[in-house]
Amino acid sequence: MIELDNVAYSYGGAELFSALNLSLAPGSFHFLTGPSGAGKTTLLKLCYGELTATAGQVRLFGADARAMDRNAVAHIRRRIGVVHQDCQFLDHLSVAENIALPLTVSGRTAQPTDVTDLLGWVGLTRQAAQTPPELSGGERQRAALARAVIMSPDVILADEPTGNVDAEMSQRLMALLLELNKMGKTILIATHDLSLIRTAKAQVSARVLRLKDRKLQLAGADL
Amino acid sequence: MIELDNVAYSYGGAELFSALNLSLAPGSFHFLTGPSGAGKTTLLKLCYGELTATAGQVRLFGADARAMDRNAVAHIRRRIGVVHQDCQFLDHLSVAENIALPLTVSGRTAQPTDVTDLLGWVGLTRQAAQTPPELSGGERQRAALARAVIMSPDVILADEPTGNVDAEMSQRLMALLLELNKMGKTILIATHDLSLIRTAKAQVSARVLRLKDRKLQLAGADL
Amino acid sequence: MDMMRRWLDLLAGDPQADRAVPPTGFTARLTVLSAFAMAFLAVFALALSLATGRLADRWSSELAKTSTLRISAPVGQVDAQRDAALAVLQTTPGVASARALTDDEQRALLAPWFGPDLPIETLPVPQLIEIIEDDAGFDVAGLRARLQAEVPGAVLDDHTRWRAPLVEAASRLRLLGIVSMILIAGATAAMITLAANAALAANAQVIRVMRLVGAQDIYIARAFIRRFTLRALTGAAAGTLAGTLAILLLPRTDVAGGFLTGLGFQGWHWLWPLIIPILAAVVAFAATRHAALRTLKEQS
Amino acid sequence: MDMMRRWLDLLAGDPQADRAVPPTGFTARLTVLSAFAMAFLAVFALALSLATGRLADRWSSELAKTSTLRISAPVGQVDAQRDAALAVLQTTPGVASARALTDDEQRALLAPWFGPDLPIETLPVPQLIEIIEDDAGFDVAGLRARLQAEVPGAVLDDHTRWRAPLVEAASRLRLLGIVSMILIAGATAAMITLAANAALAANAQVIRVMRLVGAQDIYIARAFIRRFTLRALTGAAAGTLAGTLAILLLPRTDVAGGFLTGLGFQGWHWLWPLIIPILAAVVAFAATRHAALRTLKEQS
Ligand SMILES: Nc1ncnc2c1ncn2[C@@H]1O[C@H](COP(=O)(O)OP(=O)(O)OP(=O)(O)O)[C@@H](O)[C@H]1O
Ligand SMILES: Nc1ncnc2c1ncn2[C@@H]1O[C@H](COP(=O)(O)OP(=O)(O)OP(=O)(O)O)[C@@H](O)[C@H]1O
Ligand SMILES: [Mg+2]
Ligand SMILES: [Mg+2]
Repeated sequence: MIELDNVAYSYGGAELFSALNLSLAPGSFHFLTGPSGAGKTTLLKLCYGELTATAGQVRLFGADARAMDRNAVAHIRRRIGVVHQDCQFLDHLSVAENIALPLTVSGRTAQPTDVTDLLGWVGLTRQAAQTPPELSGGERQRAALARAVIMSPDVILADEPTGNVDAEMSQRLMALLLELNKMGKTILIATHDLSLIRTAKAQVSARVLRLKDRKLQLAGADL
Repeated sequence: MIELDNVAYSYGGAELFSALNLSLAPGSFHFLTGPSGAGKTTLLKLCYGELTATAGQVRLFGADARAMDRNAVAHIRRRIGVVHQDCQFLDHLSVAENIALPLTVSGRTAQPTDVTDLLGWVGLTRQAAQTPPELSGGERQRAALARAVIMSPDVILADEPTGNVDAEMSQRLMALLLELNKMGKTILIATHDLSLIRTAKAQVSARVLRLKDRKLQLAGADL
Repeated sequence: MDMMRRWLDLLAGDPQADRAVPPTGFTARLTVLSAFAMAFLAVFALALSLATGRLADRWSSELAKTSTLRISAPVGQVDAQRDAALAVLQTTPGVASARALTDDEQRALLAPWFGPDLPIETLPVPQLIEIIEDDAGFDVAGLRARLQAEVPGAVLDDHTRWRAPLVEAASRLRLLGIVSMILIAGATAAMITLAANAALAANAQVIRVMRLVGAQDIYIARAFIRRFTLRALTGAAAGTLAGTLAILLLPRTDVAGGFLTGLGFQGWHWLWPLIIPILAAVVAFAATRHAALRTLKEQS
Repeated sequence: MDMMRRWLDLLAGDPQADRAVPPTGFTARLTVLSAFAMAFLAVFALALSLATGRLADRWSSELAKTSTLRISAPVGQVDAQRDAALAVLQTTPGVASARALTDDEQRALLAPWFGPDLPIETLPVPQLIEIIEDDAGFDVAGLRARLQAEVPGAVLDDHTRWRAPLVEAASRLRLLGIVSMILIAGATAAMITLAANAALAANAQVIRVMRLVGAQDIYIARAFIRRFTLRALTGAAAGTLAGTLAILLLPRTDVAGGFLTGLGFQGWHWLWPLIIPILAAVVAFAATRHAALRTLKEQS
């Protein structure tokens, strides 16, 4: 679904990483770890076309990301659900409307039941009518996850989706993602939470990648 | 330093908590845990005067928070360092300028060495000239912590200060906070990260409070 | 056709996209207010422009093309000299027509000075002859010479002294009106562009989120364009209405040498103000569209 | 004194606070442009207002306070009747002064109709007497009756027919000028307030952060106030300069019955435009201060 071929990226200064290869096969489950500032978020942004690689090739659903115009990127985004690290919402819309936003902008009408179900899953039923600034940190993260999956996208990229929720809730969110993976969705999660990775590995054959010192490596058995 | 006496708070709807008592003695070290949405952030906001209790009394440095006008609150804030959960910065200033901001607004000039030292501590020397949107999630959290401590405030309130950094870095930030505690600062940290609490308890006599089901309780030995 | 369809599309609007862009509060009111004020002023400038246009026409045609012949003669000889002068004038090349003013006309001309009941018949008041030139004009010196020979009591006053500054003044006034119109249109376009840009800059976060969830540029742009166009249209329509009403309430100044006679609109000129709101909407549409697409491009 | 000190304080400014508030890009340019356009128009409205003021003064004093007595009599009797009329007028209550026009004055009045070289001495042109009323005015009917008895050839023309509409027109024109000024000042204040509010709304996040680190309201407000005041001052100063230059370039229309004689400024009136930028700065200061403190209060 998403392939990175010999990719490098730099924000103008030194290269953040180079000669990086990654292939997300359909239905695969990946974790991405690495120290803060290693470039995990940057890597995810390359995967959903927000950034363009400074070298190498990124292929999204078979198409070269560099050759896409903004409309093509917009269409690709509808097939990729993204949980942004600093969850971004439209602050003037309700949580429910924010979660339904991907449907809205692609011209579909949100099925009320879909939204309600999803709100129940992430435990935001009571907060459905609040606006995002009226949510707690953890609630915002859950809303971001709900928004990422509402379109039932082929690929889900989640950047630190459980940094602000307690252990119990993070297991529950993990269960949701595992469920989606069983339905054939491709999933990539960037996280620092090793316990999250451990529980997941018990239930699915997840691959753990570590981004460190400009290189992406398969993490050993030390997890 | 900060005392909450029979405090209740509600955002208009049901009460988030009630009859809550808390006293932060000078030099004490507290952790605050609880499920997502329990009201931890709300409790911290009461402690630095951003919210006013709907019932009960909040005393900040001996003065009744309800009786303070906005200028008094501004002065109190200079004695309380706050790490906000969704780190808020001035996006048009550099990281170094943002960290020095509390000095700037209180009319003091930042000592370059202070800022440099602090940047070193939180590992942002290389990023000093970047603007906050150009930081990674973990880097932003570290900058927020640096800004909270630059005034050498009497009290430090940190809301989930390590949600986005790796285990190694979170130990390092913890070490900084422990150091400040040894210098006599009062510290309150809201966090979901139980391993963080565990390591801290090994080095300091920290009290762990759990906010759950509208009540604040001392956590048992199950941590 | 395509333009037409796009416009209709736009005005039909997409309530969903409209919801997605937050209400822009103060920028909105600022836009409506600017459009209102500018339209109001534009009505005045338009009226001034049309009035000076008319005035310049009148002055240049009436003054530049007419001369006066004045015949002072003893009472008995006036008629004879008048006929002689008219005969001379009829054979002068460059004279389109010439005619003696009637007693009533002369009395009207003199009324301000002698009162309405001047016994003009009994006074040896000079007989006036109005000469209308054709486009080419006549040879003033030649005519004077012929008249001196044939009509000794005639004095030719060809208004040359007055003509030049009046015509110049009229055309400069008309220029002033047109320049004001251009200034106002330019200032309005600049204001709306800046307001649209301010709204877009304030909504950088909204644009980022919309992009993140897969919204296309035109979807985002449309919400802004629609708003600003409607605002400019509304504000300008209200401003035009108010300006037109104000013009209606203006004193009908038929006084002061007829200078201001025409600051209202006349006849089909009343249709001119209708152009203002339409123009404002078109300007707003173009300005916002340009600003939106440029901002979206920059923020990519 | 306090106000003065606050102003100086403000203009000295705090570079640190200024840095803390991000540059407001489009809103800034919008403010400068609005101030410029409004000042430019204000100069015109001011000029119109002063000119119509002068005009109204002239019309109401010259026209309302003068009447004309016209004496038509056989050539030999004119002098005697003139003296008799003057004697009557001198004893009429309400007449401030009365004097016979000289031949030159009458010739000047008649020049437009009869040419400059009218042999007025040889013509039985009526003798004109200018009567200037005092504030109370005289009894027209009474005077007419007395004159009929003593000076049979005299006709009193008290300009009443002309007076009312002229004075009304002049005062309505002056009103128009003043209303435009008020409209422009109001629109400018509204625009600057809205622009300041837009800037404040767009900077809600900045205000939140500044608060979080312990900044006082006045510290935050000052950065905004300073900016908007300076912007309004700059824009208005430039606009006033441009407007004044444009007035200077206006045609000196001494034509058309002197209606526009005075659209320029005269004498110390040249100082009036200086008020415009100062007023704009004061308005901007007050508007921004109010907007800033209100927003800060609301966001607390
Ligand atoms: N827009 C930018 N301009 C310049 N440098 C940037 C920009 N964005 C990120 N960086 C730098 O690139 C590096 C990697 O950032 P990135 O956000 O990818 O890290 P990360 O692995 O996600 O870290 P974290 O775990 O803290 O979220 C950081 O050091 C950051 O300072
Ligand atoms: N401004 C607001 N208006 C209405 N409800 C609010 C507002 N802010 C917070 N809440 C609600 O109050 C509850 C407590 O919020 P708070 O941010 O204090 O939780 P928290 O304990 O910090 O959670 P987390 O661990 O997820 O950060 C949440 O359910 C939230 O939806
Ligand atoms: Mg990151
Ligand atoms: Mg919280």
